[in-house]
Amino acid sequence: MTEISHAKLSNAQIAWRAAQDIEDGAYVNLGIGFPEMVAQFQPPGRQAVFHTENGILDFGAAPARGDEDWDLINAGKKAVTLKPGTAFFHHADSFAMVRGGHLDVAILGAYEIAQNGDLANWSTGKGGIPAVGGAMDLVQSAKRVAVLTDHVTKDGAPKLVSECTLPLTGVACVTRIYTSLAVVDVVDGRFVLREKVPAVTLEELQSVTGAPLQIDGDVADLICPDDLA
Amino acid sequence: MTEISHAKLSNAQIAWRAAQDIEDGAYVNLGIGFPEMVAQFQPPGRQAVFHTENGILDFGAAPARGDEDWDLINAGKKAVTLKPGTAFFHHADSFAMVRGGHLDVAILGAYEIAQNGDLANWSTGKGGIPAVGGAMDLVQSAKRVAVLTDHVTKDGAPKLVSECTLPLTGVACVTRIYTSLAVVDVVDGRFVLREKVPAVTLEELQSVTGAPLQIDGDVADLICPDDLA
Amino acid sequence: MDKTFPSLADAVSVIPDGATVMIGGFGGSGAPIELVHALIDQGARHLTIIKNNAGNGHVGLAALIEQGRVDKLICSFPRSSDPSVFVEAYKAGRIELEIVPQGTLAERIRAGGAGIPAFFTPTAFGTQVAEGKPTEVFEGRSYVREKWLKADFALIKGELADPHGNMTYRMAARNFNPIMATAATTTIAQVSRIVPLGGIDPEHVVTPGIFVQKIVEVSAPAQEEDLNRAEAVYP
Amino acid sequence: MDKTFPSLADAVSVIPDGATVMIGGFGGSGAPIELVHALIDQGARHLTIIKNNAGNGHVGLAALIEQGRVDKLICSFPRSSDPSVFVEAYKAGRIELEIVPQGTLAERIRAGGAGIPAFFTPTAFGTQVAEGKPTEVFEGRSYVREKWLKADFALIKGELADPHGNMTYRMAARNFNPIMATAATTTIAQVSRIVPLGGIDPEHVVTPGIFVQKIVEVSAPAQEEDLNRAEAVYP
Repeated sequence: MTEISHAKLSNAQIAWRAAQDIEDGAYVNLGIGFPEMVAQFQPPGRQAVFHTENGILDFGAAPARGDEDWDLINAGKKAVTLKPGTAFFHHADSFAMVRGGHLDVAILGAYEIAQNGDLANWSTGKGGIPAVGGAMDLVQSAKRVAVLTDHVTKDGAPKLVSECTLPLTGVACVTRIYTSLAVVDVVDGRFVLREKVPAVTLEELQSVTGAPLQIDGDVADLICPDDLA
Repeated sequence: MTEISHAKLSNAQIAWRAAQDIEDGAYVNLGIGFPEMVAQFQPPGRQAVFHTENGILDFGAAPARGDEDWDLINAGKKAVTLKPGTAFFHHADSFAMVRGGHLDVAILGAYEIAQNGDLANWSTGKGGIPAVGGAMDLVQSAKRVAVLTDHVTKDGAPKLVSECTLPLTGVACVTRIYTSLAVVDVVDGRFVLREKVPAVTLEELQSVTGAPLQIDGDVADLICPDDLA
Repeated sequence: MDKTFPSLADAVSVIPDGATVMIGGFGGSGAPIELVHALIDQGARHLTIIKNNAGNGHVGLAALIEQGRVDKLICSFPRSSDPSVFVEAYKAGRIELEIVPQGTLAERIRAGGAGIPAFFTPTAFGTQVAEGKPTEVFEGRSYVREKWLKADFALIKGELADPHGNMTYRMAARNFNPIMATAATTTIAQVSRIVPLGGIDPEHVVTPGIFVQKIVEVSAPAQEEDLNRAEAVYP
Repeated sequence: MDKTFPSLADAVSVIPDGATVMIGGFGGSGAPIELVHALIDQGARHLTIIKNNAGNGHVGLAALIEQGRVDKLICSFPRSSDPSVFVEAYKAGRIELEIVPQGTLAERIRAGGAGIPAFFTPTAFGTQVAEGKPTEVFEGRSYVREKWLKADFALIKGELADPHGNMTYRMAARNFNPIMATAATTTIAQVSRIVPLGGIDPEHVVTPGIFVQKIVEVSAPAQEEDLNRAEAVYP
C-alpha cells in the first residue's frame, strides 16, 4: 500500500481535476470544506456561477482577514465577497433553485459511495449529533452530483463500495467520483473507471476499491499539476 | 313586491354598509366591479390596506383619465396608483398571502349564497366560457368572506337559498352577506338576520329569501346615508 | 457567459411545433407582446400555451390563437372585454381549454420551478374545477391535490437584465413573469434595458440569472392595452 | 396603523410558555440576537424553537437553551464550531431534536405561510430522515410527502421597516427571515432602522407588511459571530 499512498493526489489536485469538468456558465454548488477549493481552479476563459444555500448566487472569493462582513457568508459560515452579478434571495427561493434542478453541478465530500450512486456523507452512524444541512437536497436534484474524496478511509478501507453501510444522504444520486487515485463514473449501477493515476496499476486500484471497476473504452491517465497552492 | 324594490339600498349604500365593518389596518381584497366601491367608504380614522391578486398591496385610487399607467393595474385590469407603503410581489407570493390566511376580509359579488355558506359566483352554468380567476382562492382562505349583492335576482328570485343550483365557487365559505335589504350572517349552516331596512317587515324579507332567516338577538335597522356618490 | 441575443427572431427560433410555452403577463401588464409576435412570425404550430388570460383584440396571444397556432390553453380567466378570438376558437372546437383557479395556476407554476411534483390546496375543494382530483383532510380541513406545471419555454417581460440574466420588473408587470422563469427549460426574456454586470443592486434582483437563458432588449415595448385601444392587428 | 413598538421587552411580552417560535438567521447572519435576548429576559418556558442552527457559544439561541427554556428544536444543522450548549442538553435528554433537511425545512416553512398543508419533495427519499413518511412516484421518480410548519411567533431580523411592516434585509442575512415572517401568527421584527411610510421603494420590498405584526428598531444590532469571537455570555 505504500506505493499507492505515494501515488495519491493531494486534495488541491483532486479539486483541480474536478474544476476541469465545469463548463463556462455552469451553476455550481460547492460543499463545505475541501470541495470549496474547486473555485480556485477554474480553467482560464471559463467562469462558473457559484450558488450557496443561504441565498447568494455568484459571490466572490474570501475577503482579506479583518475585512469580513458576517452578513455576507457562505453555507460554511465563511465570509465571502460581492462581485458584479451577485444576487441575494431567501432560503425557499434558494432551495427552489436546488430542488427544481436548476444547478448544473453539486460537488460534495463523502464517507461512502456505492456502485449504484448511493451517497453517505452526513452521519458516521455513531450516535453523535445528527446534522444534515442542505446536502440531501443538493444530491437529489442537481443535474450532476460529483464527489471529491480520498480513494480510501484513514484506515485504508475502500470508500467506493458495493453498498453503503452508513446512513444515506441520497439514493442513486452520484454521477462522478474524483478520488486521490482515479476518476470514476456511476453508470447503470456500476463503477466505470475513466481515469487513474499512472503510478498505480488497474489491479492495485481494484484492490482498494470495494466494488468492481468496469472499463468502458479508454482509461486515461489522471495527471494534475504539481504546483497547486 | 313594489314596496320592497322601493325600500332597496343602492349598490353604493350596500358598499358603504360593508365598509363600516372593516377595522383599521385590516388587509382587504375587493372583488372586481361593485365590491371595489367599498374602498370609497372607509370610515374616518380607519385605513384598510387593499390587496390585489396581480401583486400589489396598499395601492391608491384610480388615476385621472389620461394618467393611467397600464403596468399599475388591479385584478379588474383597471388603473390604480401608488401610495406611500405600496409593495409589489409576484403571483405566487400574492396567492401565498391569500391561501395562507393572511387576508382579513375578501368582499365579492354573488349569483347565489346557500345557508351553509356555499357561494356560486363564477359560472351561470349556461355553457358560456368558464372563467374563474382568483375567486376560488379568495373565498376558501380569507379570514372573513363577505358578499355584496342585491337581495334578489333581476327576475325577483331569491339569491339567498337553501342550496346553490349553480356551479360553486367555494364550499361553506361565506361569513356575512350585505344585501340591498339586509345584513345576514352564516352561522352553523343557517342564515342569521342581523339587520334589515326598516321599510320591510320580517315577513316580507323572508318571502324574498330562499331559506329560513333565523333571529339570534336583536335585528338592527339597516340605515345608510342617502347622499352617497 | 453572455445570455443576450441581438434579435427576437434569433431568441425564439428554437421553439418547435408542439412545444408548451408559458407567457407572462396579467391582462396587458407584463405581457411580452414583442416576443409573442416574434413567435407568430416564427411559425411554430400545435402549441400548448399557459397564460393567465386568453388575450384581447388581435395582438399578442389573441393573434397567435387567431393564426390557428394554439391547440390548448391552460388559463384562469379566458373571459375578457374583447375576447372574441379565443371565444370563437373555443366554441368552434379548435382549441382545448383547461381552467385553473388563479392561485392554483400560480402555485402549480411555482411548484414546477421548485421541484415539487404535487401539493395540497384548499382552493376549489367541492367545486367542478376539482372534480376527479385526489382530496385529503389535514387538521380537519379538506384539500385538493394539484400537480406542478412545467414548460419547454417561458416568454417573459422584464424591465432590466444584466448579461447573466439577473432581472427586475416594472410595478404590477411582475405578476406571473418571475415564476414562469423558474418553470421552463428555456426562459426567453424581453427587457426594456440590458445593463452591464453589476448594473442591478444584488438586493434588488427579483429573478436571479439561473432562471433565464436568453435575453433580448426591446427598448420601447408596446403595451397590449395601448395596442388594443388603437385597435391594432398583428401581423 | 402603526406596528412599531418602543421596546424589545414590549414586543416579546406576549409570548407564552409552550409557544412555538421560529427564529431567523443562518449561523450569525440575520439572527435576531436582541429579540432572543429579550425573550430570555421575558421568561417564557417549554418553548419549541424552529431554527436552522442550534446556536453557538453562550448568546442567542444557545443562551436560551442554556437557560433550560427550550423543550424541542426543529433544525437542519445543530452541529457547529462551538455547539456545546445544545450538545450537552441533547445528550442529557433535556431537549428533543427533529432533524429536517435544510431545503425541506425552508419549504415546510414556506408552505406554512402559503396555506399548503403538504407537498412532495425528492429530498431525503430512501434515507433515515424520511422513515415513516408517505412516499409516492410521480413521472417515474420517488418523492417524500412533507407537512407544513407554522409557528405562534417568528422572531426575525431586517434592515429597514416602515410602520406598516414592509421590510428589507441586508445581504445574506435575508435567509430564513422572509419565509418565517409568513408562517407565524405573530411576526416580531427587529430592524436596524424604521423609515417613514414611503421610505422603501415598492419595487424593493422583500417582506410586504401583511406578514409583520410588530417592529422594533435596534439601531446597532450585535452580530452573533462578533459576540462569540468576543466570548460573550448572556445574560
